[in-house]
Amino acid sequence: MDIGRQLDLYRDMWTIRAFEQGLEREFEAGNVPGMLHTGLGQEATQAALAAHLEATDCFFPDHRCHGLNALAQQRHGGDGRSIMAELFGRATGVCSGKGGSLHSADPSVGNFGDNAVEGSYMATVLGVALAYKLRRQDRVACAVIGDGTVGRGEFHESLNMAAIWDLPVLYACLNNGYAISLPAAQGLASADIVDLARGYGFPCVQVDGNDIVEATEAVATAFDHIRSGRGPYFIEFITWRWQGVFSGEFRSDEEVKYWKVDHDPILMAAEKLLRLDVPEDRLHAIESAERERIEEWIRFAKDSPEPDLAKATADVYIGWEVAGR
Amino acid sequence: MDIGRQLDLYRDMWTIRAFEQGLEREFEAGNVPGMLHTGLGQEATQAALAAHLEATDCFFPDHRCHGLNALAQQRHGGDGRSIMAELFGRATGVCSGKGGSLHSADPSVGNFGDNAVEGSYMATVLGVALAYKLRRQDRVACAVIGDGTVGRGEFHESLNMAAIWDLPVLYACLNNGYAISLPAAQGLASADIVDLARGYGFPCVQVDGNDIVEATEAVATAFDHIRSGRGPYFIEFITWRWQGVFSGEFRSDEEVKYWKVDHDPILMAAEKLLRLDVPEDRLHAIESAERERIEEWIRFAKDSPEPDLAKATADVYIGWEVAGR
Amino acid sequence: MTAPTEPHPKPGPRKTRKTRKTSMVKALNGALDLAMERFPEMFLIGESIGELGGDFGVTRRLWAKYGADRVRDTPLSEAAIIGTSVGAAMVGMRPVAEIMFADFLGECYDQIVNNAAKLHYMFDGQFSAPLVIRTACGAGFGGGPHHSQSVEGWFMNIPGIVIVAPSNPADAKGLLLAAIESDDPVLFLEHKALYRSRAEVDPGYYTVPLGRAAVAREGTDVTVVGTMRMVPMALEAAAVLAGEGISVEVVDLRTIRPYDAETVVESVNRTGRAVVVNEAPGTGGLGAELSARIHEECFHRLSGPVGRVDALDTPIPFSVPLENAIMPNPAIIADAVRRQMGRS
Amino acid sequence: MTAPTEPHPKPGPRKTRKTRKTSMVKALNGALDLAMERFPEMFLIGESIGELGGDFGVTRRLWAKYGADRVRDTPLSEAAIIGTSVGAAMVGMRPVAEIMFADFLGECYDQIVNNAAKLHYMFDGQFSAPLVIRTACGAGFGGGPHHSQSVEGWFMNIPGIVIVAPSNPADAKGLLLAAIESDDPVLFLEHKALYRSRAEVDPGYYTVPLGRAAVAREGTDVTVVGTMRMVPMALEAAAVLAGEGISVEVVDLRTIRPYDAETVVESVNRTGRAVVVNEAPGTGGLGAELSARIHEECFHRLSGPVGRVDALDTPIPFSVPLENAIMPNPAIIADAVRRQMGRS
Ligand SMILES: Cc1ncc(C[n+]2csc(CCOP(=O)(O)OP(=O)(O)O)c2C)c(N)n1
Ligand SMILES: Cc1ncc(C[n+]2csc(CCOP(=O)(O)OP(=O)(O)O)c2C)c(N)n1
Ligand SMILES: [Mg+2]
Ligand SMILES: [Mg+2]
Repeated sequence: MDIGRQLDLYRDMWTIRAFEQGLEREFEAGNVPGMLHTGLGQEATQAALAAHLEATDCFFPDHRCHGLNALAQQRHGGDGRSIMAELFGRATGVCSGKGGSLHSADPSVGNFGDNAVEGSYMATVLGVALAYKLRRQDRVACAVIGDGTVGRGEFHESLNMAAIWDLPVLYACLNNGYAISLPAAQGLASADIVDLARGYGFPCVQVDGNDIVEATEAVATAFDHIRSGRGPYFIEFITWRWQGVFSGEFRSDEEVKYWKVDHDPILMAAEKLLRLDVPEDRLHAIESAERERIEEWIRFAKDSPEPDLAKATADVYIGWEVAGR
Repeated sequence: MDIGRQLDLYRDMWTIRAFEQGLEREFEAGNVPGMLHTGLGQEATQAALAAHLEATDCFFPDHRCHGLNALAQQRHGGDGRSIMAELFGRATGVCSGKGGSLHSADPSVGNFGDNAVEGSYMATVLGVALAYKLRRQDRVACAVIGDGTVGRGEFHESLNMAAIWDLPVLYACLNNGYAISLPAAQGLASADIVDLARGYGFPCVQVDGNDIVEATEAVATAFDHIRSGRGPYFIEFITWRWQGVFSGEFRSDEEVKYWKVDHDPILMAAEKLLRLDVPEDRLHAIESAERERIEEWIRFAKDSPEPDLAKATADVYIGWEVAGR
Repeated sequence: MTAPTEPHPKPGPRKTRKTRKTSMVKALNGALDLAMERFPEMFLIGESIGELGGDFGVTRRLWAKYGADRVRDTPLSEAAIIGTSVGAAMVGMRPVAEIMFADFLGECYDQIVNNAAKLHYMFDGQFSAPLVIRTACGAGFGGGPHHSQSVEGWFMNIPGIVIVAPSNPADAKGLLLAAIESDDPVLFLEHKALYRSRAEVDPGYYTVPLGRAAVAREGTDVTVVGTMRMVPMALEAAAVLAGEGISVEVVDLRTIRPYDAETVVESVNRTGRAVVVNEAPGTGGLGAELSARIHEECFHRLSGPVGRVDALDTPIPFSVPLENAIMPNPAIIADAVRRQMGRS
Repeated sequence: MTAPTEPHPKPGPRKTRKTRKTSMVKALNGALDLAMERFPEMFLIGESIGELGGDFGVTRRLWAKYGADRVRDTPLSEAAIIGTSVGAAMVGMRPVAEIMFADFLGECYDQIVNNAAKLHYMFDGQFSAPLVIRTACGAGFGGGPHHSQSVEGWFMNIPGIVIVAPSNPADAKGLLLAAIESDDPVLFLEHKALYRSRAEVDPGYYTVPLGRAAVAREGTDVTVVGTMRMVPMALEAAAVLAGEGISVEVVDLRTIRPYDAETVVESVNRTGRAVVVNEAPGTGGLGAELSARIHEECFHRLSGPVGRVDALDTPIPFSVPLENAIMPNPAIIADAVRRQMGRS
């Protein structure tokens, strides 16, 4: 992969990291309502997906995909500030504050929104893919799922139906090792999730989700496969999330060190770039620029008004009004 | 397998066939309410299971298991007349007529009842198995499922959980090739259902479900495995059901001929026995005896009273009464 | 083989065939056919709805006419059927899903309640879910606890979902076409005991508006409100009561959610007495909602409390005599009306 | 890392800690601990309920004390969690399942409605399903459309299920122990906004009977009926109204199904006026049921129609100001009471 492209991806990972770190700070300060899951540690996979998703494709982001949601906007002509504002519940958010972290959709860039009932969109993605297929559009419908989500029955219904109908679905499974506190090896019959997916007969690969080059190339291969009409594809990205459960770390020091220092996607990418003689300054400049942009989005979100109260009863039905008090 | 055992199994298959044929005749005459699915053609698998299930084990019969339900009673000290009566909705039925064909439970012989929401007991069976395991009982909890039922999400949730907890579950999958009218090959990503089950890491075998010896030996191996504490086991029995959909046959003449003539479980077993020099009369006598017994059960059922109307409001709650009119 | 697999459960008595009368099954089939012609973005999805035409025959011949792409047989995957429908609807298709028996809606309850019903709202109007979920509900043929339920109570408290429940073939057709045209997700309840009921049905394309009740019989003494199979039962009771000099107005709700309170309230304000009939158990269902609403809106016009006729508060037993014992019937409805008139 | 994963969502304001007062979380935890000691056939099952102690901490320390066999972490398989519980209950175990958020009950709706609730009936009493399903419900912390719902309306029309809904720590403990002792399947609703509420709680083993309401405050002018978070809201309103010379009786239903109509009716017959409060949307939920029942039973004692305070008929938006706009609150309850008194 050429240096330019690697630098772009490096920047995208920083967009995500800066977004999540800024958000986390604001959440801890009590400025962000509800609950928060962050994509810290999983930037490479999200950046790899963002690099291939066209605005006319569809993706269902999971609860850690704020960064992917922002990147999608950015790559398709906008910036991520309305994603940020949504997390603050503001009128300027993509869903006017009605969705929040777990329901930030933006169909104009292919973002079909999270569904906070984990796994449910494994069923929904089939319908989008079916429509693409019936309309002979060479589009991709992508469901981002976690290792925990694999426990849901819809995993089976979805993979089975995608297979029998040869649907253009990409399953992007971010195996970060845990569902809340449950280790994947304890919750799943096979610690290698690909082995649970293989029975359905379409290509399943496992890749290092923290190696941006490997992750990007895997996504490229999958998109080629799907766009050329060859049916579904499953990628298991091995990754790790920084976030523990609640405010506590429950994993061993070694494990934390391995993932946050030795195998951090951004540090790994930086090392590679340095070895390719990219000056360290250049990398620092990328980080700073992203951090600055994110701070601006946060300011924008915080300066935005709360939604108009009329929104509370709007859009329940299309055919009927719902009465207020 | 010795001749005596083969003859026993032959008789058991006739119990099932006579039961279902008698029932079908009564259904067509309008004497059996509701709907009816029969186990005709699948006698070998059911007999093989019945031969190994102790009264202290548990099985969840599917909608074609009237014969298995009757056999279970017979092998454990009763006869099948209260199963027959239940199908007629009578007071003398195992559930006093409240359950019918799809909910004929008899816990005294390990029959935990069908659940007419196909597939739901794939989840329920886990709990029975878990209780056995926690209590250190070397019992087997068996779920009888069809190929169609494999489409349900619970298939995945169940196999996964049975695997991670190493539960004493036998999945007895009767692949008769169709879910109502949908060919298994069209509804499932793999026409070999074992291939969908293998990913969970416990033993999965595919056997000829119409060969009574092969089926029985497969069940024996599975029970050994499970009773010795080695966790779940999956058997796919390849079989075929006589019953089409509604009153129509939708399968090709060749297919019908193959299964009803060349590969019928009872004819195959008879051939084998004849080759072992069992006199034909002996086989006819078995058939006649079973047919006679079944006619007696049918008379019993038809002569039985309708349930007491007080049953309508009984047993909704244990802690509360429900008012009548 | 002559015995049916998953039923064809003798749904209701077969009426003597009169010329040009159309059964509800045929009326629904005709509606689907006309809609499939008119809306290229429409497709049908469900279990054995293709060549077989569905368990009750509602989709018969459509697979041959429109092909397997638009009349899609699925595996036994109720959650995926509804999920697929929602996803397709999100990108502008108009799926009409069949869930074979309403009792199986439990399998896709999450998809209906948390996905279809909330989609338009939670994404601030950016997506809509114009899908229809057709399903066979109701008792009356010994289907037992998992093939007989009235499920409107499962969905009564869910904003965002439309529930339609026709009582006759002509309404069924017009309401189904309106449901398909609707941009909101519609749960379309087809009562098994009405499938074979017959009436004159316009063979052309027409809609019956959602959210509007019909006065099935005019009267002046007591208003009886019901849906689906309760409507013919109420009409039967009304005919008997007419002979006793009691004039019953029968209101057929047709849409259960959002329902036409205006027509109900107007009628009760006129008659001053109301009986609400409902095939589901009494506690917490449609009957409770209607009773509450009528009391609230017509309190000062009512001479006594609204009468209620429901099924008993039990699951549905297999035995036909037991099933009959828990179900409403015309005699019970007539008694409730007589009580309203102080005649019992 | 300091940010929580799946929440710890600041559930309700943290009260200033007073000595010997116990939070609802602790009271529930104590109940589970006492029951686990007493009933060897009991086990806990759910997602991250083990070492972690559950998302809200209700099962904390029990894994360490009772081991992984009896405090079982599961994968994200809600249908299997309830299915497992039903199966175990069928052979005499007493499972207590945790469904992390009540909103996810859609995933196991079939298991609850078609399996647990009907088991005893359809098998003619041969099996019973003595399981408890604990779940965190309710709004008030910006959880958005899938983490905030009041789900009692989903189950109100289901015979065979018991629904328990405590409003305070002492009841919560006694009701949970009664639920565990119960041979019927119980859906046990824990309102997130009450988890941190505190009260004096007897540290020993005691039960509060299922199916019995409590009079949370005595009064003579108007009866207000509610559950869970609506009870403290009603009490707050009652305190304000007392200052205006209006005496409000607050009835805490505690069990929603089967509910204690007797206590409600007795109270309304005394006061002659009623307001029903309910955190769920108005249409077709608990509020409708209570309103219908009170009207039916107390019609001639009522001076006007029963007042109803519900959430608006919408999904639950993420934004806290929007959420507040759809939810009931003490001021709205007080207004409804004033209207009953003709003072508005
Ligand atoms: C159906 C359902 N069950 C449970 C939850 C609660 N929950 C939220 S996130 C989560 C863990 C998901 O694990 P995984 O898919 O691995 O994602 P991760 O958080 O590790 O990225 C759970 C159990 C939910 N949101 N939906
Ligand atoms: C959840 C659910 N969906 C649909 C049905 C309707 N139904 C009854 S039997 C059946 C086919 C089952 O196929 P299979 O498991 O292969 O059993 P077979 O009838 O072939 O023995 C279907 C779809 C049901 N009972 N439950
Ligand atoms: Mg994970
Ligand atoms: Mg089959």
